[in-house]
Amino acid sequence: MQVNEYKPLIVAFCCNWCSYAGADLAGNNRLAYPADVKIIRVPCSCRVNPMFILRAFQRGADGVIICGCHPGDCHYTSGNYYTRRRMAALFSMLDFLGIERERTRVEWVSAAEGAKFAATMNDFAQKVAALGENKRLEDLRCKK
Amino acid sequence: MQKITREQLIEKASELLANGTVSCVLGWGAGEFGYDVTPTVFKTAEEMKTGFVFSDFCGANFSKYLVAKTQKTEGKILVFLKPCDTYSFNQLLTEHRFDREKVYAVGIPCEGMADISKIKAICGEGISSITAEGDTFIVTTLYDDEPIAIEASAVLAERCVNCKSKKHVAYDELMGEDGDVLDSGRFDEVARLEAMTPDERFAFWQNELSRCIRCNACRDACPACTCEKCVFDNPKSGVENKSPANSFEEKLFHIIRAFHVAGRCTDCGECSRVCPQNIPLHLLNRKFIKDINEFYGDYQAGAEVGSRAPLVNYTTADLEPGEVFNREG
Amino acid sequence: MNNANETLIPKIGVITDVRIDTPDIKTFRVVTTDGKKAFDHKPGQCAMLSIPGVGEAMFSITSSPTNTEYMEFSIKKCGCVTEWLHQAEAGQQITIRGPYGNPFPVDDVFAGKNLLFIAGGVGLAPLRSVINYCRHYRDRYGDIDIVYGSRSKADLLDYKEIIEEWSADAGVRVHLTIDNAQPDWDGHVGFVPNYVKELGFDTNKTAILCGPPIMIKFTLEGLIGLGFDKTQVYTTLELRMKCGVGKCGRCNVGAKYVCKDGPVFRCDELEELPNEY
Amino acid sequence: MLKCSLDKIQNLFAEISKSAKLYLPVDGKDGGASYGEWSEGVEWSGALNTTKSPKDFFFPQTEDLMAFKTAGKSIEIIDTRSESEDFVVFGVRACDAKSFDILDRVFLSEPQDSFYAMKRKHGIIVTAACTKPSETCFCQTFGIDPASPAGDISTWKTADALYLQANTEKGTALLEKLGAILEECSDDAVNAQKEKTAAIMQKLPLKDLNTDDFGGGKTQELFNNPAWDELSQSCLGCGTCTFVCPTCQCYDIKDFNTGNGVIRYRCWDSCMYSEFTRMAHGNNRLTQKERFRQRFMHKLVYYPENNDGLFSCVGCGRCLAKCPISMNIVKVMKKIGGNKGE
Repeated sequence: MQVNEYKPLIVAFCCNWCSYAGADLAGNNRLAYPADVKIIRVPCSCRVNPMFILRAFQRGADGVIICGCHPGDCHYTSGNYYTRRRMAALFSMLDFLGIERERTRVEWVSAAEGAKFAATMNDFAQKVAALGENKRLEDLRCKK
Repeated sequence: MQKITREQLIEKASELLANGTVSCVLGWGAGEFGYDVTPTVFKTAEEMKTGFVFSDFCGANFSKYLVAKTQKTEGKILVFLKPCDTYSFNQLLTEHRFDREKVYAVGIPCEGMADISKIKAICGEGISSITAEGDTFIVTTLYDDEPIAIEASAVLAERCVNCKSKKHVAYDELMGEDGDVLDSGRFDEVARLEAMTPDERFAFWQNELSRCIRCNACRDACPACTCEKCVFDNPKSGVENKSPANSFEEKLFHIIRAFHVAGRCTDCGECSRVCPQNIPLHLLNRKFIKDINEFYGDYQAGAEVGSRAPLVNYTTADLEPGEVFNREG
Repeated sequence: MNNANETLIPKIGVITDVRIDTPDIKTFRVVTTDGKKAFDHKPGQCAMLSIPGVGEAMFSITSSPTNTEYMEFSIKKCGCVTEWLHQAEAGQQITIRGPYGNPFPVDDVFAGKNLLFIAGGVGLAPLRSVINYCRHYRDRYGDIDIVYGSRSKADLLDYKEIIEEWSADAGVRVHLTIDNAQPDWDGHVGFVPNYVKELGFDTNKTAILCGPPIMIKFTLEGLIGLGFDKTQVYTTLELRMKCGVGKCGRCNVGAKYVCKDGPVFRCDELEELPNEY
Repeated sequence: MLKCSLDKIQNLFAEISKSAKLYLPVDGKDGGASYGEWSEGVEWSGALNTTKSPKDFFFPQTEDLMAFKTAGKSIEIIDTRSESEDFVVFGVRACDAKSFDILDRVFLSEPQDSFYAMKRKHGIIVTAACTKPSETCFCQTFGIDPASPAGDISTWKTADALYLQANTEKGTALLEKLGAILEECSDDAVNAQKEKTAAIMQKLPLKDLNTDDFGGGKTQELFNNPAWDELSQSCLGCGTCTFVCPTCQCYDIKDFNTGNGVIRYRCWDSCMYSEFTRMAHGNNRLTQKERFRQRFMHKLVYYPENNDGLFSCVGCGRCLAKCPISMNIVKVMKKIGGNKGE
């Protein structure tokens, strides 16, 4: 019997100034992380509107992670502080609705932290894979 | 039962209309059955004598109407505000949604409003009359020979059962005595849900939200939803949809709506009051309020004019999103 | 079941040619996938065009019914669907359904009459179908006057056709006007309603009006001033539509549905409708 | 007249559901009733009516019309319609049964709407007479007798039995299948119930509301009535009245891009919404007053003008119960019609 290994689809919103460069560094250093992590570059982690996250789930993401500069290092001074508050509230709300809390995460990854980026993605992908497909925030029409 | 009477309010309004302080009165208009009250603008004392009511069914929060009415009206508008309405009033002022100079706010005490559906659950359809006597409603119906007596406390609207405050936070004039901020159990239901397993919570919300017909009443009645153009009305937003096609769209709308008012919601409970499908929408808002209180310190939207809403604020030592869950153990 | 006719399900159309008329108006030539005209129509009728994923919208058919090979649509860029169409190239498939609405009464009421066409801007699009129909059956109609105005010379729709074909026809008089003077324009300058008054037409004509609501309002007043009766004036309305068959309720004005009972109305019929169009 | 004793009603439901899906009003956790599919143990709600009307069965809140596949410049249209199966809607009240006639005139008039027609063809409507109308009921204003509901089969529930009578071929065919559970009986119990209900109807607070001031041809007279300003002044512009209304039938057609193709679907729409008539070049109903007026003028003037005087309201009272600000068609009729109903 053939076993189809389930690979989760992960959307990673990465800030242009730190995390996207961090992802680049991970690539340059040939650090492996799952190919199913789709990176979307945003000017700042604070650009991520809650709607983006829900849309990612709608279109088939199994997990969504937001990566930004470390608090205090935001290119725009304070963007990631707002992200921190917003996402704390939003993720708590998603959890309140019964959506698995392991499917969402915020991580601070600087441009120098290629290794952290790869490790974060590996860990996140593993946790999401353990949960299986996203069933609770799915739009069935998109699965056809 | 309300301590203040219709006659006292008419007298106050007549006086303010007569001395030119205000040019009109935003009040509750009588309906067909004694419990169906419509927000109405009264221009004269005579109009009020025939059409104005104040009863245990005057739940509508007038604050939001001020946004439109103050733009259209010459002179000041007299508005009667219950304690919970004053929080919305302040929040709208904080957001510069209307001109304070155009409003004359009279704070009135509130003993909690009744929920007609709770009354009907007890005595059925076919209500002929409802009269308040002390702490009891005397209800006559088409089908019962004897009037039915109902304890007012048994049919109190959900939001009034967990009233957060009897204190008026804004007024030009106060009628009756001011109350205090109450130590309500308004987060108990949220806590009960939090204690459930994720599967149970999911099942709970799936069942509740699946009834949504997307009539937008929750949004349109909400004093915090005063955007000129809502994202859900914008065809270019990609989420403009009239009816939820499936459970995803039901969740999308309610999560985003609750998020858009998070930190600004005063917990007035209008969303749940107006929902034709009786979805407990206020629980979503209360979850945000409870979280914000726990994460960033107690904050009551509308308690004072000019306060900065928590989600448009930060400190460098804020909790990390990941810690939100670890905290709970 | 799948054989059952359903009006909401369209046919596939192919854009075979795109002509740039003015800076914001293009004319699209549409046929079915087998190269034929999608359906027969009468002058003044409309069709629903759509691009899957973008939306569906109602457009008047600009080409004359006497053209049996294809249909043309002159479309101004002003919303989602039209913006998308404007970037489409020849060969692009779209969907098409129709025809919808009532046509101009070209074969009965207009027969034997002198006709006065008055159009503003893209309002010429629905009239072009009627004008060309009447030119095709030239002997059925009396004199034809065409008053057409737009913002500038560049904004005049079908300018080449107007100058080369319409103006050349016997018994057809074309009166062009633009809103503001410009160096390469030696014709009339001014708004259409005023121009109509200046031209001072006889009332032995049937007038057909189309243009922006404000132009229609003032031109109608002008015509009445010249002695025209409202029963002599026809116009065509435009409201938001979705179904095209009088069911979705969007274009309902009074007891009429513009998609089904219009879009062509005689001005005295309009008077009976509430002023909501 | 046939009857089924109430203690066998679950057997009746079981028998019906052998040949067709059976839907009936069931009590929800929120206190309201809604239509649900019957399966063993599901009880018929005792509520007067459901929060949402049964128009959903024929004109669903959202409904796929077709699908598209696009590739480069080409488009493929996929007809997603399929033959639906027979289903029974049980426990429909007289007002809602009448609403199907009103919807029929829209959707079944030429050109027929095949989506609606298909469901109508396969739907069997079993109505239930009212015995305890609410104060918000005013079906008699529109000539509806709640004690004699229409539908394919009419039923009357008494203390101990359910009485059934077929009105159409579809209904007769269904009753024949249920033969074993039903027994022949006289009309006496039903007639007694009808009389009792008729007496109650005379006690309803809205019994004197009438339509004398409305109907086709009254557009100019009513459209410019100054009372529209006052009536609409606190309308929130939500769609509650429209969506709970059994006769509101406006819809929107929208496309949804799934990522693999496009689904074109239709969904309920409301003339109360600000963007209902918004076009690229403007909006012909700019304020809530105009939108509010449109809804009531359509029900009370425009629709009857096009449909032989039939009003597009059945007096079910849902909007009276559900409007967030308690503004409704009764208040409109009393004010605009100058009819105080006293």
